[in-house]
Parts: sequence; C-alpha cells; structure tokens
Amino acid sequence: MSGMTTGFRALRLPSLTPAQRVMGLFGFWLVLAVCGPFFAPYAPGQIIDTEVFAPLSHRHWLGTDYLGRDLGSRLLYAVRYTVLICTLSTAFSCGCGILLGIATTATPAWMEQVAGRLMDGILSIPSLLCALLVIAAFGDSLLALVLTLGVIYTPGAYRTSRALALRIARMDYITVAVARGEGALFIIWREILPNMRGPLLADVGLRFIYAVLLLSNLSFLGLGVQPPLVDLGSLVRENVLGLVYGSGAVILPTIVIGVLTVGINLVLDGTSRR
Amino acid sequence: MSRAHMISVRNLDIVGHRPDGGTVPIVRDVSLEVREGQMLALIGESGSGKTTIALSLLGHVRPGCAISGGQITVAGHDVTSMTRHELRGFRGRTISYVAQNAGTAFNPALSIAQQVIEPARVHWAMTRQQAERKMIELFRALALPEPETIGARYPYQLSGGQLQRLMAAMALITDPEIVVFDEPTTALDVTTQIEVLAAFRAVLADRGITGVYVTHDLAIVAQIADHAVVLRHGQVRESGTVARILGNPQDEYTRELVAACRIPPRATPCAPMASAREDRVLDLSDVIVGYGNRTAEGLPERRILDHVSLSVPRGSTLGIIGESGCGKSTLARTISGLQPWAAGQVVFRGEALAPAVADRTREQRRRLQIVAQNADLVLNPAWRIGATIERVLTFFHGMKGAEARAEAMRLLDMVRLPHALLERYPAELSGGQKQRVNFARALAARPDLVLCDEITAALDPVVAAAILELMAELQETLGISYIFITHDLHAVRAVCDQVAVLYAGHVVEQCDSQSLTAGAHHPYTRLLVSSVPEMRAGWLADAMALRHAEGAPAAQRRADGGCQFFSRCDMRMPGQCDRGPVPVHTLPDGARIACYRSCADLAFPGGVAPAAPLHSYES
Amino acid sequence: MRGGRAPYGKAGALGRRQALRLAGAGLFAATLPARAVRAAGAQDPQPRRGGHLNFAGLAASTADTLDPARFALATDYIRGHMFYDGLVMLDAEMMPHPALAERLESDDLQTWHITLRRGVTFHDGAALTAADVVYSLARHKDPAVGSQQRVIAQEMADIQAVGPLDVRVTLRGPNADFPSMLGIVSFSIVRNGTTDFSQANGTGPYTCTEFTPGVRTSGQRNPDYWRSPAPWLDSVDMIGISDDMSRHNALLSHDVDIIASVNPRLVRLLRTRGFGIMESPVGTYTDLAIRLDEGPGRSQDFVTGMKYLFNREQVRDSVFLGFARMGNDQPIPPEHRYFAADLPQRPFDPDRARFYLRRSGMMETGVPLVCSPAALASVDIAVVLQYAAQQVGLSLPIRRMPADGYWTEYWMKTPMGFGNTNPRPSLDMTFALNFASGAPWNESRWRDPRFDQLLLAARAQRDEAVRRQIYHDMQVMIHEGAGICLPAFTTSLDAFNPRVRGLAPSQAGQLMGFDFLSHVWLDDAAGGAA
Amino acid sequence: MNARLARLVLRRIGAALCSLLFVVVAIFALTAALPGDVADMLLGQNATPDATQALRHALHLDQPLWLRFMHWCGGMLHGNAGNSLLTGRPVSEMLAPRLYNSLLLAGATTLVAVPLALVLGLACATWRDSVFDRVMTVLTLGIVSVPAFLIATVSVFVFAVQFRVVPALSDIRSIHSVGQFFLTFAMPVATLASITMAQMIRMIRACMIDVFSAPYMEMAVIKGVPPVRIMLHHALPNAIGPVANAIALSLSSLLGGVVVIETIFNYPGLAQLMVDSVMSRDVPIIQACTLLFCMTYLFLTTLADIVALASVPKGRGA
Repeated sequence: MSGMTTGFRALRLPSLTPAQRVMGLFGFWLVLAVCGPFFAPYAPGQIIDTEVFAPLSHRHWLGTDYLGRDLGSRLLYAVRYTVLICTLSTAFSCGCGILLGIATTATPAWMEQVAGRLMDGILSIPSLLCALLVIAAFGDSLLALVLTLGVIYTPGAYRTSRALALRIARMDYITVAVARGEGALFIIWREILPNMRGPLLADVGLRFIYAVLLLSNLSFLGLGVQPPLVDLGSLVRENVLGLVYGSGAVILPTIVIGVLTVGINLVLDGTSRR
Repeated sequence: MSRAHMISVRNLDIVGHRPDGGTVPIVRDVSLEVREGQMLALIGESGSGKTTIALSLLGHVRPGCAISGGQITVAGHDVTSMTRHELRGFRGRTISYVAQNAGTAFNPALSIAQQVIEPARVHWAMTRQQAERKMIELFRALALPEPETIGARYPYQLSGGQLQRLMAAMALITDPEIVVFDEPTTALDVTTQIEVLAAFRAVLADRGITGVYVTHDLAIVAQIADHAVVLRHGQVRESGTVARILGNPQDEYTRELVAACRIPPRATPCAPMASAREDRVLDLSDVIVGYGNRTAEGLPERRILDHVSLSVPRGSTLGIIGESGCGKSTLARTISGLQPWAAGQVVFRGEALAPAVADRTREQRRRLQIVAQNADLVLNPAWRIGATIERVLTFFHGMKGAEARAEAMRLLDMVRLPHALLERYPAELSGGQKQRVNFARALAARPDLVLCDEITAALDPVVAAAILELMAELQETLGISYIFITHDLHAVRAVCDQVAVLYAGHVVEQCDSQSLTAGAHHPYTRLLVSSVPEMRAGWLADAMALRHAEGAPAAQRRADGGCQFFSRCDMRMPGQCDRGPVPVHTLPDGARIACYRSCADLAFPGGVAPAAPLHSYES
Repeated sequence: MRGGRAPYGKAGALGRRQALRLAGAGLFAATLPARAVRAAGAQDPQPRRGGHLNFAGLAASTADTLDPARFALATDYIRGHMFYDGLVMLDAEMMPHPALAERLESDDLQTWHITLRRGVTFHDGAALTAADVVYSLARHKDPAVGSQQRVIAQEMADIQAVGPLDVRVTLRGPNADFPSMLGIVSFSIVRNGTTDFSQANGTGPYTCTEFTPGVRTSGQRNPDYWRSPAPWLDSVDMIGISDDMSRHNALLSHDVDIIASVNPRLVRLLRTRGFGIMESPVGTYTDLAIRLDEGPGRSQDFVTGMKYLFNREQVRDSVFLGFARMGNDQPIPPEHRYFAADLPQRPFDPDRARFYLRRSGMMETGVPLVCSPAALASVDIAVVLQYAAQQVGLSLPIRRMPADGYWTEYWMKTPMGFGNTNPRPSLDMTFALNFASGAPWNESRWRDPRFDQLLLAARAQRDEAVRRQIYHDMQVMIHEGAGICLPAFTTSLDAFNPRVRGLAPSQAGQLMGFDFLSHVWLDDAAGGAA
Repeated sequence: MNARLARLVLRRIGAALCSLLFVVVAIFALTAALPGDVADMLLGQNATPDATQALRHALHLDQPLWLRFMHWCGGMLHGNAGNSLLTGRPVSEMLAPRLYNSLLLAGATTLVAVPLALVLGLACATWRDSVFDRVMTVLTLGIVSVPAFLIATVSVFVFAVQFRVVPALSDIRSIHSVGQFFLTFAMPVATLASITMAQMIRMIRACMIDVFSAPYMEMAVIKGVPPVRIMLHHALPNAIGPVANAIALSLSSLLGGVVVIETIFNYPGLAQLMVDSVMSRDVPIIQACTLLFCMTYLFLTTLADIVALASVPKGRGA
C-alpha cells in the first residue's frame, strides 16, 4: 500500500513553476496541432459515408459530419488551425501591445495620448463586427484572420503591458540604468521586459483564449479557415444541425474548445493564485 | 488564574502553511506574561514573529497561518478556545490593536469618526452621542488639532502622525483593558514620533491600561515599556525588565541589538569645509527644482528645492537630513541628472554638469554614482548578481568575460560578500546583502562621488550598522566622497563630516556633523536633534519639556518669502521672520545658518536680545 | 451568409405557336392556373376562409424592399406576390396565364398589344389604368431606379398607352416569349408615379399593414381582390430568419406555420414530428464556370477533364441528401418540356479525367476554385470536387469568398469559379443571356457562332417540332462545348404545419412560385405536429 | 460635483471625442476598402457595368471619397446622420426602433446579470478557493468558452422546441402583459446574461479579493466588526470603483456584441442592422452604428471612472 503511494509520488510530475506549467500545457496543444493531422485516417475533405451525422462506430470512431466525412480526422485538422491561428494572432497582438505599451512609458505624453485613443477606438468597436468589416475588406485568408484577431486584441495587451511597464519603470533599477546612461532599447529589452514575464504570461494566455472564442464566433458569420480545412468553431457551426440528432459532430468539437480554453485558464489561475 | 496577569502566553506555536502542503514554524514555544497596568515591549527584527504574536493575543492569525500549540489567556479569556462569535465580542472591547501603518489600516472610504466610534457601536458599548463625546475627549487627550471637527475628515486628508494618534483613539474608545501597539511610530519622522509617543504615554498612564508594544527600536522601548521580550526567528531570546535588558543584556543577540543602537560617532576628525574650489568634488549653487507654471523670471512656481547651495569636500561625506517631503530624494535625483533643475549650477570636479543625464559625458556619469534607497527595488530581479555588476564593468570599462568576472569578485570581496552570490538572483539575498551588492555595483564604476539615498532606512539596526561601517572603510581605502541622505541622526554622526539640514526645500543649515548637539544651530536643527530618541529612561519627558511650541506638523511651502519654518519655530519673530529673504550667517568654523536670529541667539536658545549677525548677506 | 436569391423570373416558355394562337384569337382564358399536384397526398376538403398565418423566409435584411424593381431575394418575391400583381402569372409548369392583362396580342411578335382587366383597383382605391402599366414597365429602364431587370426591360423599346386600358409595347425584335417575360415578379404593376416604396400600393391579394425592412412584413386580406374568393387568410405575418437552426426551431415550436428553404438535413426530424415537407422541382443550379478565354480553361482538354471529375451522384446524395436532380452540364432541368433526355448522362470518371487533365498539361498548376456561400452549396460541392481532383493528382485550392460582394467582385472574374443560376422565364432568354456569344452573363465566355445562329433560327421557327430539335441541339452544344460544369439541379424544400392546407409544388419557384399566400388556407381541425 | 471631478469629466469627454474621430475615420476608410458598394449589392448578380455606373451616379457614389466623408461629417455636425443608401430613409429613422430594441434587451440583461454577478462574484471572493469557488470558476470558464451560438441554439431547442415553455423567437410585438414580457425575453436574456455574467463574475471576484486583502479589512476584523458589516460597510465602498469598471466593460458589449443572439432569436437589434449594412455596403448606417457602439463604450467607461472617483472621498474631494 505504502509502496504504491511512494510509487505514485515518484510518478508525480516534478513540481513545476507556474510558467513551466503554462508552457507545458501550451506545448502539448502545439504538438497536437503540428502532429495531429499526420494521424488522421482520412483527408479532411473526403466523404466516406453516405450517412451524415453518423454516430460513433468502429469504422469511423467519432462518427461522421454533415457531409458524411470522418469527424475524427476533421477534428485533428480543426485543432491544428485553431491553435495555430490563435497562437499567431496572440503573438501579434501581444507583440504589438507590449511594444507599444512599453514604448509609450518612455515617449512624450502626446504619443501616449494618441496610442491610448487609438486603442480605445479599437476597443469600442464590438470585436465580432470589427472582424466582419476587416475580413470583408481583406478576405478571409489565414493571414487576414491572424491579423484581424491580432489587431482586435492588441488594446488589451497594450493596457496590461503599459500598466506593468509603468510600475517597473518607476523601479529604482531603471533609475540606476538611466543614470548610467543606458540606451532606451537596452532598458526596454533587458531591464523592463524580463520583469514583466510572469504577469505577461498570464495575459498572453488570456488573449489566446479570447482569440479562440472570437474565432469560434466568427464562424457564425461564415468566416474562418478555407475549406475543406476547418477550425474548431467552424466545425461546431457547420454541424450545428446535428444537434437535433444528438450528433457528436457538434458535441465533440465543443468539448475540445472547452478543454483547450478552460485548461489553459485554470493553469493560469493557478499561477496567479500561488 | 490571577487577575494580576492580564496576559499570559504559554508555549505558543504558530505555523505557516506552504503552498505544497508543508508547514513552516513562525513562532516557537513562546511564553510571556504581562501584569495589569504594565507595558510589555516585544523587541525583534523583521521576521522575528513579533507581529504574529501580537495579533495572536487578539485571537487573530493571518490567512495561511495557524496556532498549532500553546495557550493564550487574555484578561481571563482563553483566546485559543473562543468561538468566532465570542472573539468578535472580545476584540475591540477587551483588547484592541493599533496597527503599524495607520495610513493603510484606516479605510479610505469612511470618515475618521465613523471608524473611530465603530468599535463602540458594534459592541453596543454606548450610544452614538456618548461615543462621539468620548471620541472628542480622546482626541483632545491625544493632542490632536481641532478635536471637535477632525472626525469628519477622511484618512487621505490627515498626516501620518495624526492618523497614528487617531488609530490610538479608535483603540481606546471602548475603554479596553489591553491595547496592543504594533510599531506605531516606525513610519513617522522623528519630530512627529516624539509627539505621538508622548500622547500615547499620557493616555495610557491616565487610564491604567495594560499594553503590549511591538517595536525594533530600543530607544522607544526605554521610554514606554516596563518589561521587554527579545525575539529572534520566532523564539524568545531574553526577557526581563527594560532597565535590565537595555542596561545589562545577557543574550548575545540582545547585546548586538543594544550595540547597534549605540553607533559610536566617527573616530576620525571631521574634514573641514573646504574653501578652495579644487578641494571640493561637488558644488551646488542656487539650484532650483520645481514644477508648475513659470513665473516671470522663468522659474517654476512650485518648488521642491529652492536656492539650494551645497558643497562636498573631496574624500569626505556630506550628510543631508530632514523630514520626509523636505526634498532630500529630489536633491539626489537632481544631482544624478534624473530631475533637471530650472536654475542654478552644479559643478562636479571643476566641470559644470548638464541638468539632464543624457547630456552628460560618460566619464561624468561614471564618476558620479547613485546608491538608491530600497535594496528590494534597486536590483533588477531578472538579473543574476554577477550580470548586474558585470554590466557596469562592461558599460564603463569595456570589460568582458573572465576579466569582468574577476573584477566582480574583487568588488564582492570589497563589500564582504561571498563569490557564490554572483550566480544568485536578488530574491535569494537578504536585505543587507542586497544593499552591499548595490554598493558594489556603484563601486564598479570607480566613482569619485557616491550618492547614498536612505540606504539604511529599510534595514534592521544591526545590518544597518554594518553597512555604515563598510561605507566608512571604503572611503578610507578608496578615497571616495559620499552624499549621505538620511533621516537617521545616529547614522549621520557615524559617517558624515559635514551635514546639511533641509527643510521644505531650503538648506537651513550646513555644519560639522559632530557639532550638531552643541553650539549655535538653526531652530529646526535643534528640534530635529532633540527629537531623536535616546536609549535612556526619562528621555521622552526631558525632550518634551524642551519643546515649546506645538507647531503645525505639515510643512507648508510659502511662496511669499520669509522663513519656511516660521509656523513651527519656537524663536520666531512675527513681523520679521515671515517676510523678505532669510539672511545666512557663516560661522567661524565654516558652518552656515539661514535665520533671522543672530548667532548669539541661536547659540543660546531662549537668550535675551537679538544681536547683530557677524556676517550677513542677502541670499 | 445570405443564400436563397430568387430566380430572375420564373416563367416557362410560352410555346410560340400557342402564343400566336392565343394572340390571334384574342383568347386568354381568365381562369386560375390549375394546380396539378397536391401537397403531400393531402385530400383537400373545401378551403375555409379566415385565420392568421406566420411565415418565416430565409432572410430578412435592410435590403428588403417593396419596390418591385429592386426585388432580389425569395422573400422579396413572396412580398411581391402578396401586394402586387403582374400582367401575367405563371403556373406550376411555368406556362403564362393572364393576370392583370386580359389579353396579350401580337401579329409580328414584336409589337404587343395589352388589354387590361376592367375593374381592378389599387389598395388606395384608384382604378388600374394603362398609365400605371406604362410607368411600372418603363421605370425598369431608368438606371437611377436600380432595377434588377434592367437588361431584360431594355428589350421593350417602346411602351405606350393607347387607351385607358390599352398598352402597346414594341420590342427590339420579335419575341414569342414576351408573355413569359412579363411573368417576372419584378414587372409587377405599381401605381403611376410611385417613388416612395415604404408602403405598398398594389392590386395584390393583401394590403400592407406593416413593412419594416429586415424585420417584418404584415398584410391583411384585400377584400376587393379581383381573384376573389382568394385569398383565404385574414392576415399574414412574414419574417426572415437567416439562421437555419432558428428557422426550423420556430416551426417546431409553432411560432411560425410555414418556413422556406428547409435544410435537407432536418427533413428527417420535421417528418418524424409530423410536419409537412413540400418538394418543388425548381430549375435552380449551382455550376462551376471555367473561363475559356483565360487560364487553364483555354485548353479544351482541361474543361473536359473537369467535367469528368464531378461525382454528381455524390453531390446529389451527400450535399443535397438526395433532394436534387443530377445535372448534365447544360442548364435545362429534367422536368422541362424541352429537356434533351436522350443526351447521355456524363459520368464521374476519374480515369478519363486524369487522361484529359494530363493531356491539357495543367496537372502541375494549382488552379484556385472560387466559391462562396452566395452560390448555394458551392462550398460543399467544391470540397467534393477538390477531393476527386486530389485523387487524380490535380490540386485545386479552395478559395471561399464572403457572400457579400461575391457577385460583383469574383463571379465571372476568376478563371474557375462557382455561380448559381435560376431559370429564366424562357429557354430563349436562358440561352440569350447566359450562353450566346457576348451575352452579359456568359459565365465561361463560350463563343460558338453556330449556337448564335441556332438561337436566331429558333426565334424565327414556327414549327414546334423543329424548335424542339433546335433547343435539343443547343443543349448538346452547351453540354459539349461550354465551360460549364453543372452537377445538379436543386429541389426547393419548404416545411409547414399540417394545419396549413392548399400547398402544391411548382417549377416556378419555392412555395408555389412564391405565390402560396393566394392559395393556402388554415384547417384548424388538423393538427398533429409535435 | 467639484472642480476636480468636472475637470476629469471634461478631459474624458475630450479624449472620447478623439477616439470617436479615430473610429469614424477608420470605419470610413475600411468601408471604402470593402469590395463593391451599395450599387453593386443592389444589383447583385444582375449587375451590368453600365447599370451599376448609372446607379452609382444616382446615389452620388461617384463622388470622391473625401468629399463624401466631408458631407457626412458636415451632416453629423448638424445632427443629421444622412439617409440610408439602400432604402433612402433617414438613418435616424432606421436606427431608432433598433436602438430601442437593443436597449430593451441590454437593459433586461443588465437587470438580471449585474445583481447576480455581484452576489456570485462576492461569494466566490468570500469563500475563495473553496469548492464553491472552484466550481464557479470552471462553470464560468466553461460558459465563456462554448461558442455563443451553440449556447443559444441548444437552449432554444431544449426550452422552446422540446418543452415548449418559451417561444423560439423574441417578438416584441407579442408583448401585451408582464408575463409575456418575461416569456419573450426569457431565452435571449438568459443566454446573454449567462455569457456576460461569466465575465463579470471573474472580474468582480478579482476586484473583491483585492479589496479583501487590504490592511483596513484586517483592521476591521481585529476591531470585532461582524462579517456582514465588514462586507457592507468596509469592503463595498472601496469595491465600487473597480467593480463599476468591470461591469462597464462587460456591459459595453451588450449593444453591439450580440449579433449571434439577435440572429438566433430573430431579434431586430442594432448589431443585426450593422451586419446587414456591412453586407449591403450601406455606409451611412455602418457609420451611425459604429458611432453608437463607440459612444456607448466610451460613455460607460467614463461613467465607471466617475463612479469610481466619486465613490472614494479623495475623488469627491470630501
């Protein structure tokens, strides 16, 4: 008995720092996104059955979708595109937001004003409508999706990083660096940024989740990855009629979205709680 | 259980829970007793568990902690076995608490009166009218200004000293049997601290209240307590009467503590005021720093520093003292170029310095280093110690790799730190170690002048004493000059040659540091010096006897000329001091005092006739 | 996002001889069109008057309009039939019948004389006159009006009132199908001089009580309707629900009585719950147009290869779940009387496709497949096609475009893109507007002088058998030569609560050629839908 | 009100105007970048170049972009938002009923969501890390993460179709009594409130935890103040500011961020109008809608700032 518990304890993951835990979970999804489709038994556009919304069976484990395609395969592709688009757009929004957020702590006040008004403006347009407009104007290519989601969530990243940077900029070690005569880039890159890592990570995670959600809701307006590829939200959307037949084609992708977002959120919550 | 022991703690253990489920002991096997009407001092450094013990007397432990053993009996109640409901009736009624930082312990959203009478109201002790009458009475007893109306104010409108006294009023409103004071004066300026202490003592003595006083300052213990318990790492090191503990400490740690409070004045004679310009490393003349609209002359309307002139002789230390808000830190920022000045001149090693750091040469920046106040904020937490120091070496001397590493080690040797620290992060260091690293980083530039801004303020006395010692040693070996900004007069006497007294942005006096207690001085200097607690019983009474005027504590900047200290001055001459420029006297030893009074008057306060100044010129 | 654009018009071609005969005799039977097929086997008792009906169409938006010239969506067409009448109406086989026009006569098929029905009044009480007809028809030619039918209207070179109830229309050339053309809902008759279309003033079966674009259209029975006893209903509410699931839910929860555009995937559910499904064999098709004047389409082999790549059975069964008829790369649906039934069905033949594609040399170049939700089911058809292409080694990246802007920005502008076409009122118009050389909507830019000659020949041809042969040959030519891959004709599906009676399928369009409101009645005794 | 507050309000209004201007210009530019214009959309598949050109001329769409923008700005300055290109009716006339509907829905949702979110958020913060808190955390996260259209669709299918307790569509016209009001709004409000609340609960929880950790809260405990009084008297006044901000952020999306809900319940609100207008390129309406959304957001955040300021004595200057 006690041997077993020791065994389990030995099996338990080494105690990870919160950042490692976030990166670990995130890494898992990235790996799934990159490698998952290689294990898909069918092509994403291949119709394999005349029965639509087929239930789970030995032939196609997760059933079929509204066209009679293999749901399991499509799910693997959907994870790829949701995770990749959201990762890239998060990288974009956080990159821009953080850069702007830190930069405006050092630039003249009017620049901060301009940036602030700009961000307020973006924030004030409902995100779904903003996405609709931008994608209608520039098409729904992968790049357009990534940039749209990126721009929409830039203000949030800007606000968070600016608040953080302002606090850090007041720290004495920044004073010392300024008094030493260090350049602005060195101060931003070496002195400020490394100290924002923890809270920023939580913020980045949050932005990622928002991106997943907006991407899901975009599918409602018929926007998303080009067929036959699919993202998770579009997968739910295109199969939503299966709901009345209790089809897994609606339920399974919803669960995957839930596991993706709730999982990362819980780990992030854990980081802020400790 | 005899009523004679108002408080009795037996074998108290308190543990803290770690996130991983383990526990750490915070308080271990502590026993203590307090008799009715007596005051017990809990003495210890940060982390000694003194606040935890104090709070446990009220049956309160902070989240994440728990009482794991022992017994606490307070006024006949077994605190550890009380229910929540019983505790609620007990706290604030039988025993009350005065927190360390009244600024945050008062609810910013509620008026003072609401909060002060709240304990009386929630315990149904008296009606609202009774409570308000009682409150005003207490305000009066605690020497608060405008006792009838101060209750209607909000916390942000009051000064720290007032809030601390208001908090005492809140603690006393229900006539509790016991009051616990948790470092109530630590955050205050010395001049305020003395008034608060006096007020406390008067009220406590009046009401025969049993007290527990938590502090790290032995001088205060000497004034206020009967018995003392010395704590370290959650354990009792020594206990006994205050007189015995201060006079004849048995425990080694207690001895260290007592010694740290009695820093000897510097052994070497003070460097004289250098008259020749070449002998001075830094010269400030008529420096003005401020903000707001510009006046007709193009000077800022609101001034933080006004016509400040100072000089630092080569290889010596200039101390700068003053209350919080007098402009000390701004002075440091101004000299180091972080806060440009609006007028005046700063000459460093014979060269005029540019107001902004960006306009100064690398050589100037290298030779003038700053060591900032809070060691927790001054080291970049993301950098290893080695990287922190080596960056300076690379930046100023172009050293890299092994060379830089070797030099960094040499610097650590210099500040007496082990080489292993190079691989650590600041979070892994103690406060004293961080301050030493801070110093080593400044030394890495091989400076001529180091600005030390309150470097000992956040440190425990024993650690602070060691830092001061280090400073003096480095000056001797490296010949660097210091500007030492502090509010601690002991420290000034220990390391400074000269001292400048700053009041409301003005230098009211610059003199020899060893002559602070004797000779002619500005009235404010005398007030400051006399407010520094001494570690002898009865000092408080003596000091209070010397104070004549109860001035408005908050220094109000006057824009209409005249002496800034006018409203608080006990030698003021209405109709003369409050208008026109203040004359500056230069004394034979080089000291300078800005006052309307003659040197003779200043040398003998309360003296008879104002005499003509020896040398006077309009500043 | 919005599907369900309505047909351009919906008229079966009136046979020329028949038209001539009718015209010559001045006969134009003033009877209601007979409904050949009854709804889902219901044995209809005598219609009953009264009741209120809620109807949910596919879409409602601020583009909803009461201006016949701007009718674009199915809901517009239904609204048009609600409040307005045309000179001509089409029956279930798309044959024209007189409506507001009592007689329609022509000797040379170029100058047409229209005699209006007597005693017809607008909702505001004014009597129908020739001036109203002239105004209603002529306004389509004014570019500022923005008429959907401007191209077709321009056929009418001159429109003149020659008497209080007599109108003379001179066409640019002879056209026997002119009566069918007038069956287009857009050519409904409005009151002379109407410019404000916030209210409808027509002669239709219902008077407009509320019209809020994007929200609702409400009508009340027009007691003075000339087709009395129709309509049967006291009042009607029409809304649009663009979300498929919501529209079906509204029917299932009895919030509405009829819904248009049922998704094939929900037919099973609706049937098990006792709701009626009406299948209308409309000739709408979604096709892939390969431009022959640029890109890979310049190679005939490529086009032929692509045609063999369509798995038409799969499109019918998987995309439309069987609610469609297979197409044969020409625009005439199987139930049409001129349908070339003997033309062999082009099969799905990957091997032949691979052969032709290889020969075209286009195997290595990936040609984007442009589709959009705007073209019904085109995205799903593209997916089916793409997979088939992938199997033979051809890569066809799908480019799905937003529905808004698709027709102006992408349709006919890309080398290979999907379109969606509703049947024209006559074959002549279909061929003339979509396939003749230089036709405005010649999707594949197909040019065949012989086809153009045949078109003219058919117009001049008086012998029905010969014309049938000509139309047959033209279908064969399109099948062989045009860059049009036509996988299926869709079946329009509408669902109704069993208490709704009187519905019957029509070739003219969904919901009895959009005119169901003149025919349906409520049987409160019926129920049974769960 | 005092000078300090007035100054802040003025500054906020000034900043808000700047943001508005930016949004208006950006949206105008974006609509100009949209493929096709209202003439194309009107004619649709039947467009021929000359017809489109003629219609474009009739609608003044052939004027240069800047001229149209200046026209529009000039109109706005006189309070005239112009006419819809599609219907020709005044924009204000088209917006008014939609705005009313949207405000009704937003108002009903606010009335449900805010009190509930406050209570639940407070409960989570009070019993932090308890089972209740953890369950709420997962629940709120779960609700936020499921696509809104699915939540709405499922609830309609269950409550309107399976149980037939509420209508599937929210038809305001059918409201003749209080009972009908509740029935009509039950589904959209419940769906919208659950989504909005999930965000609010998380933010309020964070705010309250912040307040609870303040030293004066410990002081109140040490004074022997009963828990209820601590909550109402000590915590609440200090939480008003941050909580108001959290609520304002959540509520600001209720007007324009509800496309999904409006579509599924066939509720004619502003968001649907804006989507329609984007589809039909009806620029004056797109502009007016955006302006409304932007103003709502700025109004709410400014209001929250003022509430926050006025809730503390320092801000009031008391």
